[in-house]
Amino acid sequence: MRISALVTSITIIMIVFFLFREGVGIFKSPSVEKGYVIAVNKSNAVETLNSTQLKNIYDQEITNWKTLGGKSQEITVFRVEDITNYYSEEELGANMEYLPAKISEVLAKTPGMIAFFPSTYLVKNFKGKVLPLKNISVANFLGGTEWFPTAQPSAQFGAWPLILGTLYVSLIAILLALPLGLATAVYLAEIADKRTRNFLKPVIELLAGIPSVVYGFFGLVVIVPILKNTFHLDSGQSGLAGGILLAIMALPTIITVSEDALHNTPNAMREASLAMGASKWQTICRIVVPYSSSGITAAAILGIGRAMGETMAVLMVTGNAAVVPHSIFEPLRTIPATIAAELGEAPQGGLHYQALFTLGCILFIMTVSANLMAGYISKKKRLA
Amino acid sequence: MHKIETKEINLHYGNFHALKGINLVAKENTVTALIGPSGCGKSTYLRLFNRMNDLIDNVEISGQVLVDGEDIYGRKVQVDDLRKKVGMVFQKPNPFPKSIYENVAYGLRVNGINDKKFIEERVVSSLEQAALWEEVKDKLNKSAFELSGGQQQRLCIARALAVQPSVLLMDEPASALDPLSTSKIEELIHTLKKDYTIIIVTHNMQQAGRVSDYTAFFYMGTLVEFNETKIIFTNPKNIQTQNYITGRFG
Amino acid sequence: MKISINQRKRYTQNIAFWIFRLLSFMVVAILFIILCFLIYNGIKVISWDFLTQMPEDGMTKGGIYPAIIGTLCLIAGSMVFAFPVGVLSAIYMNEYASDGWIKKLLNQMTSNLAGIPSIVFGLFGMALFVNKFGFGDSILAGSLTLGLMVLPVIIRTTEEALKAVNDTFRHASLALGSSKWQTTRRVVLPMAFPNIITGVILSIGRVSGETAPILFTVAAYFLPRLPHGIFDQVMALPYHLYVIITSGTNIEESRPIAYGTALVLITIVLIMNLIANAFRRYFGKKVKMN
Amino acid sequence: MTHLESELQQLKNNLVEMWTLVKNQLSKAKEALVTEDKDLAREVISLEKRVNSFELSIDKDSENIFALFSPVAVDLRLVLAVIKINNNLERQGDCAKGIAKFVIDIDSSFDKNLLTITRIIEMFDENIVMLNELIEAFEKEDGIIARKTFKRDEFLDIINDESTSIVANYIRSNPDGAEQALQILSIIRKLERAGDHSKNIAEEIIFYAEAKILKHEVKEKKKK
Repeated sequence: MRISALVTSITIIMIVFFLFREGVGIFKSPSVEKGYVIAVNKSNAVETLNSTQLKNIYDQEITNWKTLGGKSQEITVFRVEDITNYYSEEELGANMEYLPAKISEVLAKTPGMIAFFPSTYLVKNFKGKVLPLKNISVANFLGGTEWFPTAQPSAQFGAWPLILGTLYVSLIAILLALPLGLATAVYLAEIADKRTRNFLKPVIELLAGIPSVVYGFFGLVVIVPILKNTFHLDSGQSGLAGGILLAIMALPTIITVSEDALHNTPNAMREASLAMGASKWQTICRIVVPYSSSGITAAAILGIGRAMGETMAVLMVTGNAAVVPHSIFEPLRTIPATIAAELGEAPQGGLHYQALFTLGCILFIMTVSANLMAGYISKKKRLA
Repeated sequence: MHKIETKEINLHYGNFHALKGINLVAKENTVTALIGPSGCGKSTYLRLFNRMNDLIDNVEISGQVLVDGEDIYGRKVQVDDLRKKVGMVFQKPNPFPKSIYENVAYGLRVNGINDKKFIEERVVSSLEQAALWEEVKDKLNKSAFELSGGQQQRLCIARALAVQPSVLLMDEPASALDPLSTSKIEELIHTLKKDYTIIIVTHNMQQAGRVSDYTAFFYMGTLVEFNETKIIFTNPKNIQTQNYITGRFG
Repeated sequence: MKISINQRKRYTQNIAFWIFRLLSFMVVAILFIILCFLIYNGIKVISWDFLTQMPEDGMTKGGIYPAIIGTLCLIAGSMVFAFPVGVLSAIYMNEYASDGWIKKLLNQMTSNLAGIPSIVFGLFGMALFVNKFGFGDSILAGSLTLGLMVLPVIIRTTEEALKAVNDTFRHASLALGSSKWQTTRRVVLPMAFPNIITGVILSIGRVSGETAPILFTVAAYFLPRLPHGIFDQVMALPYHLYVIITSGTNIEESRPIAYGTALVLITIVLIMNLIANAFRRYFGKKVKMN
Repeated sequence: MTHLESELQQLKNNLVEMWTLVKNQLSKAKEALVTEDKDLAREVISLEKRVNSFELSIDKDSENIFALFSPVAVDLRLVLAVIKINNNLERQGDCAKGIAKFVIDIDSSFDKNLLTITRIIEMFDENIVMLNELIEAFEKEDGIIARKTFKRDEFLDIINDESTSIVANYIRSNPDGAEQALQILSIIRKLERAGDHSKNIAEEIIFYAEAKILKHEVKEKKKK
């Protein structure tokens, strides 16, 4: 019995352990997929590169080594398949058996060249210089604005747009859901008669019971087209659509928790206020709501927590563009949606896989801290 | 004209006949105590006077409740106005989660008074009347919850006084307090009598004896005996009353 | 002057109350819109064949039989795990553990577990059950993941149920000389049972609707056959719905099937909710009468 | 001042008022005896009704205080003492009335010599002093002042004891004055009784002020 009681604790500890074990791994690995190397000409002064620089080089955004602290020299980008530009097929051999040697050769010949190729092609007396690459830093991961997990040669793991997207959608959701949820909670707890209450309560519970994938479906076939037509968007899939959907999904949480908080207001308070000649409405505004404000705050935070973790519905309606969103009408992408969408394609143990686990860690931290905060706030008031 | 008068009051909670034909008169500037065993209807009766029973579903009332000769269950009567005229203090101290000052000012604010100076004067005078001013004058902006139980109850009295009622209803105002606070509240009731007509429900017969001029003994929804407190306590006419006040009840 | 203040108070109150009433009914309206929409579109698709046939033609035709069976398997699997663990854990926390830091910790852990997003459970399930334990994508891995996810629901409702049992019954039983375990088993549990079942039913509803945790632990994209054992993959209703909406071979053509699937899914969840509600109401009254 | 305190103060004030009245009754009775003023004696008799009504009202007030305030400790002793003092004072009032009655009934004038040899005036004065001291002791809640009464009472007892033989001698030598002498003796008895009442009052004051019960002790002393 004691063991089963400990299961929850063990589970949490294991979740933390596995999540973080896989997730932290990414900070220990260089920004190039395992099994590949980056090499330059021996005369090149540049000693190391990070993933952003690498990406910019290959996107031809950096075209001169000078920018990276080297000599003023044009950068020549080289990928394995480019070898045919330098050598004929005969020279490479029928089965490409001379390819490694030729890579080494071309690198030695061209001073401004940077090459990306599998490490199996690294010959013994390699004439180029293999660049040691910087590890992905925490700051880069959190602050990076580009998420291209499958980019070659260097995958970009900038979680910033995802974190922002998650917060953004949650914020929209809570802004929509809080007034509505609070109003409903007040109505249920203070205004409605017993019959209305008995009707509304189960309805709200049902709202909580609908699976998120069904919400997503509904959002996709109803809300998205409506938004598209109303605001004349290219696609209705947007932060707003996700926000609306999450608002609906967060409603039950907000309603139930804040209704509980309102119920915690002692009846004596209400009676005292009414006995002073205050109207019911004044009593609600001035006594009941302020008294339960901490509970309502807790409800809002819990709602945000729920919204942040919501996966399927968001995945289906937000359009999944991993960019920093500029308006609520633009598509965006949240952390859980990213995990759900990409984990299936990420090879186990690879950089991408680890990156997704890191995202999981971030999400875990965000939601757990939201929960702890909500618990702390509601507890604090109870002691006062 | 009497300050308060009820004529043939009957009250039903659903099928439960809670008050059975109560006739009672309370004179101005007197304290009337309502005593009786739990569930006898005394609190229900008290709540008639500021229509707090309206908040409960399924309540039916017949008969007349007159305050200053006006039937307070009449059509024209506005409950808010009535409740301004008839203040109430509850069993447990129930200050609002606001500052001491705001607690007292609450009644004025909800009744649309915004004049700061006026409110301040009224707050001070109410606290003085409630014999609390000296104790709280330096911490008016502190939370009301920082006060002791007895002080909180006096704050609640001050809060009720701030809207200048002429009648004060008290529902076991000292039952949640320690003896010292209790005696302070009792003293307060005694002094407030000069300006207010007070009706107090109490479980404590000694308290009824100490504070009231008139005592009404309720039993099972009926008014068994109503008379001067001295008479009720020395020579009750009704054997039930005697049994109750002597503690031989049941 | 005074009358105008009162009138103003009354008008404000009336307006405010109407707004609140309106907003509340808006919440109800949202539910009804969603339900009506799904029922209206889904009812046309539902038939006996739809429920009992295999999907065909890249899921554009045929039924959802394997998905239904898969969901049932997952429900059963997760309950086999979560029910005993959850109930025992709740009994321990409520009846045995003394009020100390252990109980506090357990409580905190349980509420934290409840707040963890389902996708994190999915990640965890994949890392631990699928990869580390080598279960692969299987009913076992999926059930365990789902089971862990609903564990807090079961613990919480069981705890509530146990708390609702009046202490006098416990004391009475203990006073007769029965041991703590006997008391728990013969007195407390039978009285708490209806409410515990309510919790289980609610968590079944939750399990049947969750998608994120099964994405990487069990769900098969397209598998027109029934599972052979607990190490087999299955289709599941929510994932099936997700797939045919977003990444089926022909999204437009499989739309009707999506409506049908959504309706079936929502019906299961709603029925579970209704049963739980009825249970609670029926037995709730009985308890009050005691 | 609390409600109870003011009620008790009222009670005390009433008692002191009655006390003063009784004291005045005694001194008026003395005056009437000495000056043979029958009108004054009649005044004493009519004022006795006031004493009686005082007694009733103080009793009623005490009862109310018991019923309404359930007094405890010093308050309880006060009300208990008040009731008993009230009772004793009323008796003293009766004594004064009885003396006044003698004054009215006597036809001839008194033999002044008799008044001197029986020391009856001294007894009157002693009684009045006792009452004065007791009022002071009561108001100051002072047991020491109250204790002075015991000495004075002993003095009264001595006069009383001696008076029998003095009166007997007087009658032997003065047979015509026998009736008068016996009446004087009755007055002496009454004054002695009044002294006893004062002593009781003193005990009540000590009980009220110090919570000491002296009765038993005193009685034993008396027996000796």
